[in-house]
Amino acid sequence: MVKPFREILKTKDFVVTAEVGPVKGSSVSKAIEHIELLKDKVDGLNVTDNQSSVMRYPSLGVCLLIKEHGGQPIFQVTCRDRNRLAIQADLLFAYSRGVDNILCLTGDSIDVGDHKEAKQVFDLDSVQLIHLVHTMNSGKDMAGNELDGGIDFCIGTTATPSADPLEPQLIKVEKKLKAGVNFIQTQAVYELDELKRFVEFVRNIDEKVKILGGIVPVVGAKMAAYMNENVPGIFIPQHLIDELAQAPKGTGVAKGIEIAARMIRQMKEEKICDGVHIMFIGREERVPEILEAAGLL
Amino acid sequence: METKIGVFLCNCGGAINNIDFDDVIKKVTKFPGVTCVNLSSDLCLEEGKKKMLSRIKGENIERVVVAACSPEFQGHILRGVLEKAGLNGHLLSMANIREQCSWAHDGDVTEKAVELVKMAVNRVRLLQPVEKKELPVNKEVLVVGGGFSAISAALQLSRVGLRTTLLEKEATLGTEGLGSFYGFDTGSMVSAVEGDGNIEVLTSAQMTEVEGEIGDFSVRIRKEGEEVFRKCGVIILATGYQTELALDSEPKLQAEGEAISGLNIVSQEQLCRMLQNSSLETEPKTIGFMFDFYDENSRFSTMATLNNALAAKKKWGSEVYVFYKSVKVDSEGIEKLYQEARDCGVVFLKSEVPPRITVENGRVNIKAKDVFLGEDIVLACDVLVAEELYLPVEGAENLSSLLNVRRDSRGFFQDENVHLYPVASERKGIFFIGGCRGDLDLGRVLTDISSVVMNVYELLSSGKILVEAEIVKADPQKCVACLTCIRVCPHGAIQLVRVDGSKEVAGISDLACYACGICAAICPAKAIKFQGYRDEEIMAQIEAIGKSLNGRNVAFCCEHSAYHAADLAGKLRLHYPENLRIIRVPCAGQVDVFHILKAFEKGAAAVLVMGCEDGACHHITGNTRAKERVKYSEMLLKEVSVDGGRVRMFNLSPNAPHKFVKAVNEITKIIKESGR
Amino acid sequence: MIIAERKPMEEIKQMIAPYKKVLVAGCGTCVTVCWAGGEKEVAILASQLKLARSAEGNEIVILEATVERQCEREMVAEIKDKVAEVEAVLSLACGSGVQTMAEMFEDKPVFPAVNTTFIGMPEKEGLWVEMCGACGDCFLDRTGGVCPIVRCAKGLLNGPCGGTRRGGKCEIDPEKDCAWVLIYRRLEKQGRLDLMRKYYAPKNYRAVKRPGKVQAAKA
Amino acid sequence: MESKNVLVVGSGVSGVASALELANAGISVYLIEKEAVVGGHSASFCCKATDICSQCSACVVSDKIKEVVIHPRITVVTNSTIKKLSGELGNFRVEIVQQPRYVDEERCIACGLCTEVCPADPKAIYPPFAEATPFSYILDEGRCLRFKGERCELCRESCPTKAIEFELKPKEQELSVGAVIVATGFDVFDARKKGSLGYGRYLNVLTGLDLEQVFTREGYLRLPANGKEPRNIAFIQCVGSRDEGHEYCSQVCCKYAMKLAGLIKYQNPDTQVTIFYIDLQTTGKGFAQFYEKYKESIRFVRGVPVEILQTVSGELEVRFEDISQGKVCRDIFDLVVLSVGISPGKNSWDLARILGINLADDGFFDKKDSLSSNETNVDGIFLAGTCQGPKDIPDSIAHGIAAASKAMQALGESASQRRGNQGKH
Repeated sequence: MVKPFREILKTKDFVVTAEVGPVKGSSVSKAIEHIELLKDKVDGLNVTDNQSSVMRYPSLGVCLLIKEHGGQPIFQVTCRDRNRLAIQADLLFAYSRGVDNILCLTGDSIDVGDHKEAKQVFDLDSVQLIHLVHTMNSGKDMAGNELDGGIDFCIGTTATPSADPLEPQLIKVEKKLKAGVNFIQTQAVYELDELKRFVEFVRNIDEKVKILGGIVPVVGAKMAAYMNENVPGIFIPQHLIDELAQAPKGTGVAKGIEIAARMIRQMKEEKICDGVHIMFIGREERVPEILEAAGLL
Repeated sequence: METKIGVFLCNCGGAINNIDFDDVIKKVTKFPGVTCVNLSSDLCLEEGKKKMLSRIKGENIERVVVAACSPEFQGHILRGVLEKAGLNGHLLSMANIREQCSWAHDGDVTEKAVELVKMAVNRVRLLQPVEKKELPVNKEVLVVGGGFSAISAALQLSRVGLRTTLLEKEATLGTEGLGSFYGFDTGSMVSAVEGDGNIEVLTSAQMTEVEGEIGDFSVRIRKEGEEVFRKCGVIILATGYQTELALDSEPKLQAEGEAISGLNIVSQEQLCRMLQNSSLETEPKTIGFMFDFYDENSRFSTMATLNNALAAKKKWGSEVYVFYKSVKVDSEGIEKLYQEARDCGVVFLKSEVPPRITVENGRVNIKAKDVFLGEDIVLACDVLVAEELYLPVEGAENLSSLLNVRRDSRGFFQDENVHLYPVASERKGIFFIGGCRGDLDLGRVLTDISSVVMNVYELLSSGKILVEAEIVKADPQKCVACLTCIRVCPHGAIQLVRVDGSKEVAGISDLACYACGICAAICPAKAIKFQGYRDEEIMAQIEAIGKSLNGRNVAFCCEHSAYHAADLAGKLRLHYPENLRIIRVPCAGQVDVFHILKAFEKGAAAVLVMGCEDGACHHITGNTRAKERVKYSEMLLKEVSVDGGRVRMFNLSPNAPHKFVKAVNEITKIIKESGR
Repeated sequence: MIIAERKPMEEIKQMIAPYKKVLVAGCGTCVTVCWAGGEKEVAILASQLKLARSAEGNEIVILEATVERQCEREMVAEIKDKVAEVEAVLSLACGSGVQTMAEMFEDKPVFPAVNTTFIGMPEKEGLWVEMCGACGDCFLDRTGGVCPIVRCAKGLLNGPCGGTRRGGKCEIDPEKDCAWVLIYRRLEKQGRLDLMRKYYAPKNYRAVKRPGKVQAAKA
Repeated sequence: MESKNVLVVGSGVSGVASALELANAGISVYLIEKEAVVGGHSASFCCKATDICSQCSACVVSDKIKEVVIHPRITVVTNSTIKKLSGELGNFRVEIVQQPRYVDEERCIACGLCTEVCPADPKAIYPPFAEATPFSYILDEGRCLRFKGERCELCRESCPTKAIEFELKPKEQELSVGAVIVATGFDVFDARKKGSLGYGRYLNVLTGLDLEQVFTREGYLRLPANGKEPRNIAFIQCVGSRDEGHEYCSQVCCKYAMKLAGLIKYQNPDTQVTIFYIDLQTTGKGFAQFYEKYKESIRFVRGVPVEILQTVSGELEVRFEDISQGKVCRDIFDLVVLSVGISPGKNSWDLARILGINLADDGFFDKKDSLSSNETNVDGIFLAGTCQGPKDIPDSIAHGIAAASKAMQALGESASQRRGNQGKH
């Protein structure tokens, strides 16, 4: 019996979560590999929801697999593809199957994805979604109707500590905190000072919420430049790009892992935040190396 | 009943010998509306005109076509003939059968001549009269600035009886402009201003808002907190320049602090103050100057240096060393001053690269490689008068947007366009003089001042200006007040107005309008009519262009450039293909995308739009807009699978006949190759 | 004002391919101001179509007309004679203009020659930007006069998404400003940031029941 | 009786500018020109635009001439010079002499028939340059057989408008004007005086003015010697400026040399161009940028050549001291252009005597004081343009306008003066 994530957050002093990206297609074998590989090495596994607006196997589907294999799923829900009816329905279903951690996000724009002509929904935004979950936790749906069997989600959300300008982002975070969240998994961070400043800000509003610093390893200078250009909310500083550029050919990934590990150690040792959230998109199988190097195994 | 059109042909006393005029007459007589066709050989002479006049009266002709030499020679005089005959001068249309037909081609060009006459006949049928009108103008002048040029302009304007208001942002009328030249003083002038009844002085005052156009500007001014209003007919900007020490960063750091104390590394102005200071405890024994290393455009530094170096020699007897790259002697008397300085023992050291400057215990070390000696020289001096960059004044940007006038690529007032020099702006009634428009020496500044007085006198002295009323007009019924014309007018001649209190529409000021037609060509509602160049009139000419096997090439030629170049080509008998049909336009910017399409619709093989050289448009943006429209037409044509290469923009100046012929041959070649 | 832009030539040619006599009808209001369907554009399109057809050796006769507002039956009525002469109408008006035409001349095919894009304003000569989504529940009082519903790519009501680019640009277009950054700056300037800190519940997206209808109060 | 008319002497660009401004201000103007055509030097200059206007202002000249000849308040008198002047500001009497031109400019319609029939070789009657105004044919006494005593009348017989008359004698007339503006312009420095540079001896050594006129005439540049396209061209600056007897900068040479060089480069980028100079005058509106644009593609050498020799193969060997390198070098070019400077007009001295105005020691007319380069020692006589000192086209135009301004101001005051006096008596 897995300890509820809510408990882990309370008790563990450095929480570790990682991300699993569903595949395009119905074959789940790869997903299962990743789950098996990671479920005991991390405290929770996030499952992305049509990440970067690219249509994939559903988040909820993989969450159920994680459940089956005795892992701790964190169900990522974006507002892009479902209106308020669809979202509520999915929450009920997820909870009924024991998926009880949710990460509330806005979701990338349709324009960055592979179905550019699709109608994007955004009936709700992330703050409203958090409120919605609370409403349902209290046994009602949005329209105020009683639920026959309520739900009780451990609620998380995201934030971008390195946004520029930062203030509007912080105002939104403040709203999310006021709405009430148990944990924050930040977007990728590359300047720990930015993370520090962010944690400070959050603490002033809510000292209980757990903050997991987001880590997206970068595996090469070109990659970094590309991400800066094309991946929303990612800002890789020049000094890291230079460091990567100096890495000898073919050692890019290793270098990326080294940098990631270095940052995670620092997060932990300097108690910058309450944990780490590792997003090694498409390289889930190498997450253990990071944990290893960061001394988390 | 149909309007009576009289056609007057002239064979130029036989100079036009490759046109069969009998044949022309036969065909032209058949054109609808043509009631009489006359052939003469001397239309440009008095007797010729007399005959023409009597025919017009005798046959009570209502519209006139003259087919002869280029309208540039006789056009204006022939208009006079019409007016003598009681017709409106605008009811004349000319066919250029000499320079652009007979002289431009080999062999018989009768067919082309007939077509040119037909174009003119079709056009004249539609022409509408344009009345002349005198409009009143406010005779007050506003001069912005209180320095040398502003003051002298005001004084000279007063001499010709024009009242001015001087608008100085400082608290006193200053010596701005001459502060860096020892021995020059505007004190006497300032007192002259104060004693002059024609001049009002507003100090600590700044312009905050300007409305209206030439003859009727209303200006909002903030003077020490409160608001003042003035109305004036003309605005003159004489806001001067500012300078900035130019030094490599390294010594600059040390320099600044000391420079303020006026000791060590100083500006020309600081040096002048030292020279004026009779109680200067220590006079510098060695002085270094430098210029032309950081600013190629260094008249100011050159002149200030020569002037002040001599002064220092004479007053203090100091040793003076001048480091420079090129001495800018292209101003009156500077070469002599340069030699005088050398004769007085000022040492000039030419160096290709800026000297290295270091400051040690109160002395400035200058290290440079002298090009003549070919070796390094190190000089320690008490004072270095550093090179100064000559820059636009602060607030120039703000002023230019207030007045809606352009600045040049270095930020000085006045666009880089030869047609504006010396003192004009692209807006009638707004002028620039002196340092605010560039690095000028005193002589040139003085010339500016006298010039502007002349220009202003011409505009205001009589209190009224004669205009051709409503030659360009926005039809209030059709105008949808989209503001496009207001945004595109290069002369700031259009404003929103209320026609008899009803809806707001575009109002084109007859005073400020230069009749370029840029607005007419872009109006999305086709609400703007330019008499003589209305769509109907352009279309009528295109309609007349017959289809022949190889089609016609239609050239819209700006009358300021290409049209004149074509005439010169004729004079020089530079031949080009006969299938070219020239439509004269006031500016390439008047050519409408839809005119171009129509030309193709009517069977043109190619369309040329020919305007002034890039940067020399009489209407500033006309030729660049034309370029854009040609590109746009290309796109539209490609959309309907017409080869876009068949519409081309050419830039040339009026005195470039060879370039004109080259362009025509080029397009002809393209068409041949495209096998049409 | 309603902004539109002309449809691709191919599409237009397809629409009128079967016809030999067509009326190109402009509208003298919004689409004239945004250079999409005024008298000038009518003339250009007409000329283009004639060129296209004669290139195909399939000549077409084109009539031109522009009415002040194509969304007014009475004004459209002014050109009914011209409509009667032709086999089809090509309208350069916004969607409502096209439909007014279609409704009035039921037996005539009426085709749209422009795409109606949005309600907006000119940013500079020849450039228009979207300002209003006609959502029927105006939100501007809370956002310093900047509409997050259309000027934010995701129409968010409670602040910027995580995708905002450096310098406050939009996730989907580095050229466009992030609406929420604009809102922040405006409210900060006015000292009204508290408005941005407020939580806004999910919007009523049914404020206008489609098809929309507005009944003016009877005088 | 006082006259408000103004006499402008010289129809170069500055004279033309003065005349236009005055006429537009309502003042009647006599514009007299000693040559057969209006426009002076600059009317024969070429357009130096590349892909963009190079601001040489040559086209502005043709614009202004066009205006002047059709202006109702301007009377243009060509072939004329001043013989005598008397009176004072507001009331001058001027006697002018008009040399016969044998071709009546009013009647000549430039048909060219006369040239066709003229038996003389070279033709004795021919058209002026294209931009010339009036564009009426010129009969050259020196060439005409009739003036050599023969009984040829072919041209007169061929003329359709009876424009040609041989029996013309010089005409004299007296004008009464309120002020006189002297705008007699300059003479180009005679490059032959610098024998070592080979001008006049070597076909492929031209002056800047020659080059201007080649472009005006042909539109492109070919080697005078063999008609081939030049590959390697040298411009030599300060020929007749900034030296013994010319203690001034001509102000135009650096600009026209660089602009012509730019034009040559534009027409054929492979052509090598070298400019030998002492000090580069990269000043004036828009010119610094122009220099920036070309300073890479044009070779600039500090140092002015002393000698040019023609090699056996007909190329030109230029010997110069490269000051920056500090050594004497020799280079081979196939064309050398001497950037000849502006010299005082040859007739300045006579005119000065007739008008009673001073000449400065450099030979240009002397200005009254440093604060007015338009006024002279004689009230009511003003200076415009290069007759007062070197100027480029824009400066000449500005100076012309300024002269008009001063003349107008002076007339205005003399008038009010007089009224004042009448009041007293």
